[in-house]
Amino acid sequence: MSANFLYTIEVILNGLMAGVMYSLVALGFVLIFKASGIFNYAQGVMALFAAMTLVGIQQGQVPFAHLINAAFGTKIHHFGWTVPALMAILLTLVVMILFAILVERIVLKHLVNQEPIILFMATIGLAYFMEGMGDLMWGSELKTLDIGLPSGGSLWLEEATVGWGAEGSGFYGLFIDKLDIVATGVALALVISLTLFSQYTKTGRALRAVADDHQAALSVGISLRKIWVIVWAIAGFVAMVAGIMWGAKSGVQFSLSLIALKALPVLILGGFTSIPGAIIGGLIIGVGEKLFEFSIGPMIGGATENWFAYVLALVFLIFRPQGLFGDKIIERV
Amino acid sequence: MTTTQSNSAQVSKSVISGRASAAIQPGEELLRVENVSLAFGGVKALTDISFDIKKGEVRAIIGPNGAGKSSMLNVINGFYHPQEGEVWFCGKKRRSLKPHQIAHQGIARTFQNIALFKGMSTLDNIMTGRFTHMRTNLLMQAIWRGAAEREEIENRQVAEEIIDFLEIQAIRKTPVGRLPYGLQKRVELGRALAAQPDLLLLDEPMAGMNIEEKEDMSRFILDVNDEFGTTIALIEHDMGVVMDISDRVVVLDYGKKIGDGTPTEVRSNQAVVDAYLGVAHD
Amino acid sequence: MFYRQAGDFKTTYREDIHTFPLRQDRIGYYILLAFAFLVVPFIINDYWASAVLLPFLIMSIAALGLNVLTGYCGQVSLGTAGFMAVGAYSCYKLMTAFPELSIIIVVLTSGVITALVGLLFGIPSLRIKGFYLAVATLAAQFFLVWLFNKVPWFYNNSASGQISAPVRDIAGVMVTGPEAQAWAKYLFCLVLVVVLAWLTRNLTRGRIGRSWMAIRDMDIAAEIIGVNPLKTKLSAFGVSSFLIGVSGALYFSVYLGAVEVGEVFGIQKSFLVLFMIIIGGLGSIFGSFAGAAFLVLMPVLLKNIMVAGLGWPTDIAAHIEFVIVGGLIIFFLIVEPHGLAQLWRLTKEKLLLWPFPH
Amino acid sequence: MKLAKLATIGAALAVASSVVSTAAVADLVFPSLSYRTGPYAVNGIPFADGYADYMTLVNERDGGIGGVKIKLIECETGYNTEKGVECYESTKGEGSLVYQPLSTGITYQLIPKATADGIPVHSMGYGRTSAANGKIFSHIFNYPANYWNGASLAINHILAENGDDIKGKKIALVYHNSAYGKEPIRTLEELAKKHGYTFTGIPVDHPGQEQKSQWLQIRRERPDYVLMWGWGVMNQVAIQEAANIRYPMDQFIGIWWSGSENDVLPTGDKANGYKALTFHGTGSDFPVYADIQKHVVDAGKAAGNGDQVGTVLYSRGMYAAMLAVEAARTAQEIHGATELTPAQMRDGMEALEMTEAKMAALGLPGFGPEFSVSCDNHGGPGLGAVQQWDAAAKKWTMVSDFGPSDMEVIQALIDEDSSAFAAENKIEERKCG
Repeated sequence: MSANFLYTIEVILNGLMAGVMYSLVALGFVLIFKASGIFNYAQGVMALFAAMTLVGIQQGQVPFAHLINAAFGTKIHHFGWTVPALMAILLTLVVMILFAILVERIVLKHLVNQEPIILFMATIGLAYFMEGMGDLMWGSELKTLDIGLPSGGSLWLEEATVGWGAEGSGFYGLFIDKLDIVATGVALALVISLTLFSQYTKTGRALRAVADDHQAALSVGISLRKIWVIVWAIAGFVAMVAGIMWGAKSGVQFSLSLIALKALPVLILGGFTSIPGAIIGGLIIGVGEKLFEFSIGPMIGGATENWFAYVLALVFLIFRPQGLFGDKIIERV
Repeated sequence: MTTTQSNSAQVSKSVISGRASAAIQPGEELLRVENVSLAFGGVKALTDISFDIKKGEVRAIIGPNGAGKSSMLNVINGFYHPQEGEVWFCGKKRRSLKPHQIAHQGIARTFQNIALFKGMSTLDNIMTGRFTHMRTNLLMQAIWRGAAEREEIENRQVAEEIIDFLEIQAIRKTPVGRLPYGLQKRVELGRALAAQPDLLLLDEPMAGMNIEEKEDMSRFILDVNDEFGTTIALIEHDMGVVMDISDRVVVLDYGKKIGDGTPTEVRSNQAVVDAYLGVAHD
Repeated sequence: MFYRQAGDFKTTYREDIHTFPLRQDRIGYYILLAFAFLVVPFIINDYWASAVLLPFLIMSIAALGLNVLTGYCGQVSLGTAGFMAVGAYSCYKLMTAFPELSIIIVVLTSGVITALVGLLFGIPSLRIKGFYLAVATLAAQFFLVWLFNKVPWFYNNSASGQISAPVRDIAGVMVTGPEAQAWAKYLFCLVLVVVLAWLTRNLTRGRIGRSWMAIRDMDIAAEIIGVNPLKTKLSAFGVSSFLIGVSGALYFSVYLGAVEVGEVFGIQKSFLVLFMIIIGGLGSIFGSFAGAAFLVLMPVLLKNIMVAGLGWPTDIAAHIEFVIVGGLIIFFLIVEPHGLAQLWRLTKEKLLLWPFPH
Repeated sequence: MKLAKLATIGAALAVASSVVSTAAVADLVFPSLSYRTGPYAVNGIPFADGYADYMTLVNERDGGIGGVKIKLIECETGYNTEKGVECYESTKGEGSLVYQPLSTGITYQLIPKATADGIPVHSMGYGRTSAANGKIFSHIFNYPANYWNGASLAINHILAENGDDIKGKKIALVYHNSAYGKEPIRTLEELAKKHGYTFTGIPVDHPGQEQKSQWLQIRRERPDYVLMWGWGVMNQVAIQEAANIRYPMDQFIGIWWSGSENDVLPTGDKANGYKALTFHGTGSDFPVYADIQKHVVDAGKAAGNGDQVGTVLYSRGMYAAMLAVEAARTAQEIHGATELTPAQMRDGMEALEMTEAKMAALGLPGFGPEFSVSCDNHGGPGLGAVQQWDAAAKKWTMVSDFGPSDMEVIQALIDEDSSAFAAENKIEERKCG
């Protein structure tokens, strides 16, 4: 096989992997939008906050240490213990559930039945708030996230495919990052468990009912407030997973919150209300932007991925204004 | 009710008079649909419908739920384009036009579910109804002094006359979202009237009203028709009202025309009676 | 008690459609204008100009522009900063290509160029609605920033890739460049702000403004009344982009003087302008100003109180600033979801009735 | 209620304005436009700590400069241009002697503003490269090295490793797709003509969390060397991706803003061997650290947690402070005054001379290159070194001396760019000497 063909395959393969990473972020948006019609601007900051909390707990950091030191002249930083990764993840989950409860109590409760744009605005306030709060709690220094995830190219795949290239083409074998393989597994597990949860548990069914029709759900006695807490907690969990996956590569730092921008084109493409849409949208965006950068990028100066993802989504939207899997917009007179 | 009479008398005829139909005499044909068929996907909404609307009459379209009444109105005001058939307006065959172009030809309508501009006041809603009569361009609007202001004031006078006519002076500056249902319906009628249409389409103008409100609304409809000679086509469920106020009635069922004529004729039509009594179609 | 509607009768429609129907409002407005024009220029210093007033005035224009599109016409856009960049780069190219051209003409032409670009990106709005459109406008944002960064022609092939504003004057008074006096820059922006706000106000109260709002509130009904959706949406995109372009041009030439597109006109700025109009009040001229004031002044104020006033460490103050701004946004939304403008209206309504609440 | 609110706001504004107007004359004022928050806080914190700690040290140990205490005013910019302008305006009235803008965007803001206000700016290893031409940029200094020096230093390092022959070699540049990242391209292209290597530029869009395409391209094309002009999260991801594709780390060379502990730590052991340019020493082995420990950290006067002491960016902040202090000392000597004005400070910076003896006396032997500033050269000689990451020891080690860059090529570029700037802004060239 010609090297160029193999490179294309490699780009597509890696595009799919990148797409999975985008989907992980997009999932959190979809969950909240589906259940409450809120476009949660704070999703990216939630991922950052969760990852910071995870590292903070794992390394035994004292929350608000900087603030306490400044106020009382003390010099505390760490408790002096470390927490096993799994335990830290569970504790972070507890924090995210607490967070969901607080969001519901303090913010959402007061904004029931408001227009979407106002709820969107509230999540912006939330994003500001959490950004400041996260830094206050855990400091804005770079944190290395180490929960034993693998990284590096898969040697096995490279060796298995190195012979595919023609003699002298200098083909190395196909490249895939092991972290991406893990991410794919995690995404798969997430989607399956979310599907099982919504199909086979009482809470899950209630969740779907709310997503379909708020009023109807209320009339059969489903507590909207409870549902909101659950959804936000799940979204918090998804945010943590996204934070871990992205943070493993770059360390945990402010920029982690910017991954939300990578999820937006995925959302428009897949539709705000569809979990499979988030996955497939992510894959299309991932492959699309990588292929474009690979084939056209060099001719027009490169670094096209940011805008191309949006343009790709835009083109799709012109033909399907509700996204690939979004609920069809029906206009009645 | 007496106030209605006296108020309506104040409205000058020139205010709500026709324009494109000036050449057409009352009693002559204003609009005609010819063999109109409309389908969504495979579902037939209208099949081979033909009828006419004469200038100056109140024409009712009735039929059971799902008969295709709203679809018919949507065809007339250009929201749907029929796959087959023609629409003739003012003696000319109409090309496939967009709804906003049709509005400029002089057709206005109200909606089954109130379609007011919720963020705007009563006055602004009615002023928006004057849209087709306003001409000043963006630049003139931006500068305001001069042409735009003059135009605004002229049209404001018309809008105020309609407000007086419909007795909604007190809610002039209230955001329509805060108004009760009956008043919203009235404002919507006002907005449609503001366009000074040749043909006014009313989609269930009395749905959800109590008897008193229905009486009010019937009076307004008749007044509009009497005083200004506005041609009206309306959809209504309340048979009593329809028979009282309309000159001629078209009856649709399952997208087909099953009756056409004066209220008395229609009432004695067996097919119509069957449709309303729910006789099985076979 | 002193704020009264009573006795303030209108006898003509012309009076009734006045911007400030209440005489007291009108007087307050004139006093404010007089203060802004006659007093502020004499007491302004570099700090007030550069840190507070210039960003406030210029961002107000941008907020005004976005409010036309989003608040009045209902088309949510996240491409604001991209369009500001169009204004800024048009301004730069015009300033360097035609050094003799008056800065006023340059700034306004930049607005016109931006309006044309805005029209282009407004076309998809006919099919795409709501949040989908918002995210679609991000395509404009990212593409424009990429373009200005990538094509050297836009920054005259300078090695640094930055654009910097040459010195320009109006009747001998410098308004751009480092030597320009604070008062001159301030007055230049103030005049533009007042004129543009007045024009926008006129647009929003007449035929065009009502057609925008009609499209916003119920596009189908609007169409059946005779409003052409494409024309109306495009006119909103055009007017909005014009204002945003002017603000971008001023942001570059008068306020910053040197700009790197990715940093100054990044996606964060787009969000910031959107926040301004939502906090200030959608579909309100006053709201555009209130929102810009809130988001420009509040951080400066908080910082000055915490760092200079209370002597807290700068980083803790910065974090707390985020917490407070975020908290305030949520607080205001809970108190009054429709923004500061509505809060202001309700306060006035209460004042009108005070001290007799019923 | 409303009045009370207004009153509060009014009072607060009054506080704000009064803060601005109070100017202390008795101290030597050094503003620090730090960024301890925002997307680049990770890098801003150690720099700000180093800058502040050294100033504190001079105050505590020596009682200030020439007996006059230093007053450090920290102002948070969040690496944001608008906030930087606010910081500049709020501190310039307090007698600020020299600005370290610490961001490309803010530097470009301050070049005309500070020049007009007569306050010198020291953009050390960043900002506008052609500001090295002192004849045109009277108040801007960017000694001891700039980006174009950096590009040349990297090529020189490659030359040295290959016996001065790199004809036909492939060198790629992974750069932040911004004005900053594009800085070295021109120089690298010029040098490619001279040395006969092929050059490829690979841009990464901000913020740079996703670099698959770029690194797959590198994996395909296998350049002999990869240079990097990265910033923030882009650095960490690039180094991680380079490790993933098993790119030889010792052929991967970053600019000094891509060469801190923060950039390599997330990648762990696999980052071993990664190189970065530098224009100052690093590590805690210098005598000055004993003083900092004693007078600053132990005295509880450290600016941050104290956990950044000895890191690369802390060292850079400290180095910047040291150069500022030495320039102030020089200014005091020239003008025979202890209290300084910004104009005098500028003269001091222009006459600054760093010798090995001077650095040794300060407890920083061999910490930076020897250099001197002059009226027409504000950029110094452009000396720099290469450091390499030792992942096992978790520290950077110097692998070269402070060597020269190719000033022949660079000076031509500087002259060209600065005269273009002068023409566009109608600046007359100063007469020097």
